[in-house]
Amino acid sequence: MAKVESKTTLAKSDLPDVLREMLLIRRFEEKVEERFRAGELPGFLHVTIGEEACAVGVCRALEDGDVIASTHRAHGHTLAKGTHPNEVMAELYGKQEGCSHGYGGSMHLYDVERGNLGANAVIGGGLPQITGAALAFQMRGESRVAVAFFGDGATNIGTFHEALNMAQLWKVPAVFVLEDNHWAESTPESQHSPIRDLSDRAKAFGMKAIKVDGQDVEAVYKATRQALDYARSGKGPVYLHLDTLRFSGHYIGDPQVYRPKDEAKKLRETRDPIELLRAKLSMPDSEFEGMDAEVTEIVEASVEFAKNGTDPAPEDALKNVYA
Amino acid sequence: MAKVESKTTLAKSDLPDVLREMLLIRRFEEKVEERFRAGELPGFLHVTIGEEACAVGVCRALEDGDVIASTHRAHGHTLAKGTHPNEVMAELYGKQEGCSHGYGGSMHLYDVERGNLGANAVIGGGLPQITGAALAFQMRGESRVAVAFFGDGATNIGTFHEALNMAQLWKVPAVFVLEDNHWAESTPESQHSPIRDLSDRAKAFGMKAIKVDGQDVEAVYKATRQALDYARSGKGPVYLHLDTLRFSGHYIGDPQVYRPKDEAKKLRETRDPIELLRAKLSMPDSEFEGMDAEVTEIVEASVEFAKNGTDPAPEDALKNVYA
Amino acid sequence: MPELSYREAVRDALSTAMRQDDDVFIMGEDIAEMGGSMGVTHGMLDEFGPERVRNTPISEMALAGAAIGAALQGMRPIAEIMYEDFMTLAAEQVVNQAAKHRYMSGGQLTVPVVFRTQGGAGWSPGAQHAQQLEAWFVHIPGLKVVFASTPEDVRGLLWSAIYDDNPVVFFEHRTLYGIKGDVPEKIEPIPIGKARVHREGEDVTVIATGRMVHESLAAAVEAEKEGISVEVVDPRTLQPLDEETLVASVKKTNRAVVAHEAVTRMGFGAEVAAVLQYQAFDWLDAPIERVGSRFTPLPFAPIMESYVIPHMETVLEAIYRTVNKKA
Amino acid sequence: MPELSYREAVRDALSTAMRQDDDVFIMGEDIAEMGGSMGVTHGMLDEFGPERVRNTPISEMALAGAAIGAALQGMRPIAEIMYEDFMTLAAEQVVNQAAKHRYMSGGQLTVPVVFRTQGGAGWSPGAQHAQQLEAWFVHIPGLKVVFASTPEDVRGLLWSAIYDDNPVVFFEHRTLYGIKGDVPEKIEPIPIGKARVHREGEDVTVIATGRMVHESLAAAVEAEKEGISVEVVDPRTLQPLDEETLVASVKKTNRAVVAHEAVTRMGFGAEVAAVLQYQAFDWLDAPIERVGSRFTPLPFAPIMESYVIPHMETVLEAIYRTVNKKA
Ligand SMILES: Cc1ncc(C[n+]2csc(CCOP(=O)(O)OP(=O)(O)O)c2C)c(N)n1
Ligand SMILES: Cc1ncc(C[n+]2csc(CCOP(=O)(O)OP(=O)(O)O)c2C)c(N)n1
Ligand SMILES: [Mg+2]
Ligand SMILES: [Mg+2]
Repeated sequence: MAKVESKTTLAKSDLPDVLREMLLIRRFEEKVEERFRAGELPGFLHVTIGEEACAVGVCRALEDGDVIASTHRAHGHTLAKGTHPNEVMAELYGKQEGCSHGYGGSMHLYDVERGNLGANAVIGGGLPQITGAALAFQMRGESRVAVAFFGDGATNIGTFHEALNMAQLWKVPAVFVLEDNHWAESTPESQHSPIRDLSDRAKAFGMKAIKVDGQDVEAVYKATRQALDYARSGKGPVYLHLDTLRFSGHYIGDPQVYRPKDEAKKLRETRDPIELLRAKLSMPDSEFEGMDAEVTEIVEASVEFAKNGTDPAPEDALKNVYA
Repeated sequence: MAKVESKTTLAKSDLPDVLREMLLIRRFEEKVEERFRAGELPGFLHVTIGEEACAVGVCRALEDGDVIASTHRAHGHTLAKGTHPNEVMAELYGKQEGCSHGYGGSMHLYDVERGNLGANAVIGGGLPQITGAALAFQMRGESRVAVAFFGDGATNIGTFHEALNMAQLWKVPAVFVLEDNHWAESTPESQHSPIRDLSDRAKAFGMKAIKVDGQDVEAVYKATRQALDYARSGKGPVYLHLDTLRFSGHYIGDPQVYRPKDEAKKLRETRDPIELLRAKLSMPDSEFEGMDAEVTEIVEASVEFAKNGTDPAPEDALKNVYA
Repeated sequence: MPELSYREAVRDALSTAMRQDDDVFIMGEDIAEMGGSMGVTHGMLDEFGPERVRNTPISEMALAGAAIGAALQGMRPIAEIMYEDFMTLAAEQVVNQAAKHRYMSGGQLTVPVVFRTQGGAGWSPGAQHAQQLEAWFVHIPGLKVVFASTPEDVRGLLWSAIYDDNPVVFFEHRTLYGIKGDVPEKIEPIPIGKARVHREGEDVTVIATGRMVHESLAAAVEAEKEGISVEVVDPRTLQPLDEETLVASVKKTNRAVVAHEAVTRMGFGAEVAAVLQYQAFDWLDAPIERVGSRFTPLPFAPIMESYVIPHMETVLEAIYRTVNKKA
Repeated sequence: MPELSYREAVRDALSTAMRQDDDVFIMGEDIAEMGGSMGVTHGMLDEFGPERVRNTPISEMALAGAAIGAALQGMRPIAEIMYEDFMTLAAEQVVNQAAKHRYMSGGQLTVPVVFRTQGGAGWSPGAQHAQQLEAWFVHIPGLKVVFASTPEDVRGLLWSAIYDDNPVVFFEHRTLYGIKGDVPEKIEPIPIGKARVHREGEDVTVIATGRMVHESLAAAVEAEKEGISVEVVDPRTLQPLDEETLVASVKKTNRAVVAHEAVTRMGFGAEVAAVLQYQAFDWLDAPIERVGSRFTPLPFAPIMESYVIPHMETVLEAIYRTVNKKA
């Protein structure tokens, strides 16, 4: 209990580390964009630039034993949940050393040992499974929480409704984290949702909702702790609404014809979660640059690691279909 | 416009006719139960005893050109929407004279000419189609409303969520009629829904909700008019919540082991929509009995009609698969 | 050997597993107080309580998905989908999630879940309550597919399905719940992937599933009267498929009929026919006959319904065709 | 004859129909400003406006269902389901509703709706973005199923699908959008139910769909070098299936290969093989070869993905097998 109490807010001394983590995700994603454009990465990729505080704030707040389900926009969640950048990058290169051993790819990052039950390329696809994982925790009397990430666009799909409804009905220890970046691909929220505050979705289930600024990593952390404590104590699931921003295109290569040219740029100037924390910490430029160099090196190394990774044999494709 | 105004409430003089209609449905359903038990009716049947005021109150309020989609509990809606009892009964007997020509059966009653787009044996199955029909009305600038019936149990299925969400997003002229009888088969509302007032479902979409006593046919009619007017005038869809009661088993033959033995009986004593209207009208017993005899005769005749109907030829099964 | 109905056999497998293993539980619509729409779980609420005999809201997708999620945590849930037709609502979770998690994770996850469902016509439920969709799931790598036709098989196979570490789609047939049959005293697991030769014969092999096993056995008796010796084989598990047994049988009889209640077009019989013509090409003395429902949705009127679905006579006609059509 | 890409051909059919007919409109996710995830509807928003090129929320079930509802009112909606994998989410509406309304109503309703979708591997999207599920819909009476492989065919067939009074599931192949081909000046409807003989040959018939038509044509050129004359036939519409043309071809060549990208097991090729062995039994000199994806979900790593899906070489090997295996 004491341990839980003490983690209700982030310690000041932890904040530089938090900043480093967000910066790592940022640099990782920028590198992924670069390597994709260089033609090195196959498949279909979505980066989380602008939303780093959500991934880091939520995952930092989790206890050992808690599990997550991620989305198509999975790199940040996976890194924040503790998977080494080498393993994430190796997966994007389709290598055996990748966190899904080359079977998954960007939209299917897994790291079960670290409680990451996997990213999902089907919108809403992971949500009922989080309800089910939480149900297992409840039935077994385990003090664990299951956490699902999803986007604003996902609040329109039936899977979302059924999964949250069931979770509330059975009061399972789950937290449903809405990363509300106000876009579903090219579709602005006003075109995909009839309501202007997506917290209202929770009212259909009578679920406790918490809404915070998703660009403020401390606020995200704090709200997540609150949600986790609530869920863990048996009061039922929580709907955690993070108000965030997508600075990049929907996928890498998206020309964003549907979006005012300078919208993202302008938002970035005032609402960059990394800059906001950096300012809050009044971190001297030199220190920030040192940190930046450090994470950039990690990211560079992850590319090297990935490129030197082992290609699967073609016949490896026949493995893992059945247990 | 004047016409619409004048129909906002039921004229006193119409009430005996309303009573007759409800009584017809009641007697029809009782006869169906009887004939089923006699082994004459194949398939899977659900009667609407106790919920007659919903069917009659809603359907009376509709204008020509409005359409409905019904549920597995369809006999009442179909009769109230104007299909002759002969045709409904003939359908239950699988005859060519049936309103679906023997292809549909109890859970698939259709009468397209009368605006009945069909009953649906899949919970929630008809809802998106009502959104779509209403969209067609909107796109064509037609002053018509599309109406879907559904039960409390149906508010748990993704189809419901997606269909209502889309309807509200596009502000189509639809009315979604919840016949809340507080049971989904054997599952009481407390076991299938996390919220105690199912009107709250509408909040997830920001949809206008109206709730009334579903045992009071005048109230149902009035609320429906209000909903229809709202939808027809382009303001968007309405969620019409009718609080009602199921006096019978879920399906014919249901032993209702899950339900306190005298629950239905007690409810019937005080909340029977037919008795309530009869009392309101202070209808003399003799008049009521005359009416009863009249509708009973219609129902008897419908059985005769059905039994004398034409059996389809086996090979007729090959027709109507494609247009 | 005790006698059990098909319904009781399913229940026995469920209850026995739940008695011995806390990780096994069942969830579905109206399975608790009501005992399920087919009465399969009747009485189980009393023994196991509402946590483990869990009524769910009408949410096929979430019910399937929640079972998957619990399975990912090492439980062994059985999700009951009331009618096979509603598998269409759970399809995303079954096909994109349960079937693929192990693979997409490169072997990190196992998904020991069973999706029990039932269907089948012959009682005029109409077009949305009796489809047979087993073929869909046979097409999906990562799933196992079982379709049992007798009390003994349904019990032994359900047992194996519960303890299989893979997602299993388990089909029961609505019109079989009442049939009775001898079962071993103690549950004997039946391996997934082994066909059952119900009846040996020399002239033609009938490969049948579900209700059609019984219709085929009856047809075999009729054919015998005409001097035609019929072997009847039930694959029992459609995925994996015991090709060896099927092919061996056809290499012996040189003729094959495949019978199921699902629509013939693109039904499971197509796969069996494709396998047999490939592996037993030189042994076949006649084209492989397919027996299944005619190409229509299910009509309501009993006269039409009976015309659409296959019966003993339909199998018998196919047997006659195949023995006359000598190569 | 103008040249169009497959993508432009789809767009041309859509736009032309929308120009001539107010009842035709298209709805789907991100089809407006973005022009769809495959760029098919690029530019159409400007011409037709947001009502008729309608972005929808991520609600595959309701989007399919709303299209059905509008079709019931006599409109001719085209619902775009972004990836075939998400047809699992719309399956209930497509299978239980669109396919059955006419039948269940005894002929009162018509459902002139098109469900356009696309899939296909070869670009490492992983297991949930490239499945080929056409076989599922071939199994459902009441649906028509189209799978076009060339710009000319996709345009003429989409036109026919839009004006067909039945629900049509219309498959496009992701890797074909860029291919170019001549098309008639004016759109010529291509009848649903007519196969296309792409290339005449004497020794073996390859029946192929989607991407595999092109792989098969390339294989035919290779086989020719070895003195094997290959006929290549694309059924184009899987339901109704032009059995006549397929059977006639096989009666001529006496050998058949069926090729599609979907998993072989329970894939469309099973149905074709079952039909051919039945109708051309006495003409077949070798077992019918089936070419399809191996029995795995789609792996991400390109090396593995390429191993799983079929290519020109896979077809060629099947051709070689069938000509060597002389009866
Ligand atoms: C069921 C389904 N439909 C459509 C898609 C295609 N798709 C991928 S991401 C996306 C938008 C998701 O929006 P949101 O949930 O807000 O997440 P974001 O991309 O903004 O992080 C869509 C439509 C999909 N993956 N799954
Ligand atoms: C998708 C689906 N799941 C399950 C069923 C089986 N079923 C038929 S009626 C019913 C209960 C419906 O409850 P409600 O919506 O409240 O309607 P009511 O029967 O009370 O009128 C169920 C579960 C079904 N028809 N469709
Ligand atoms: Mg978003
Ligand atoms: Mg109810």
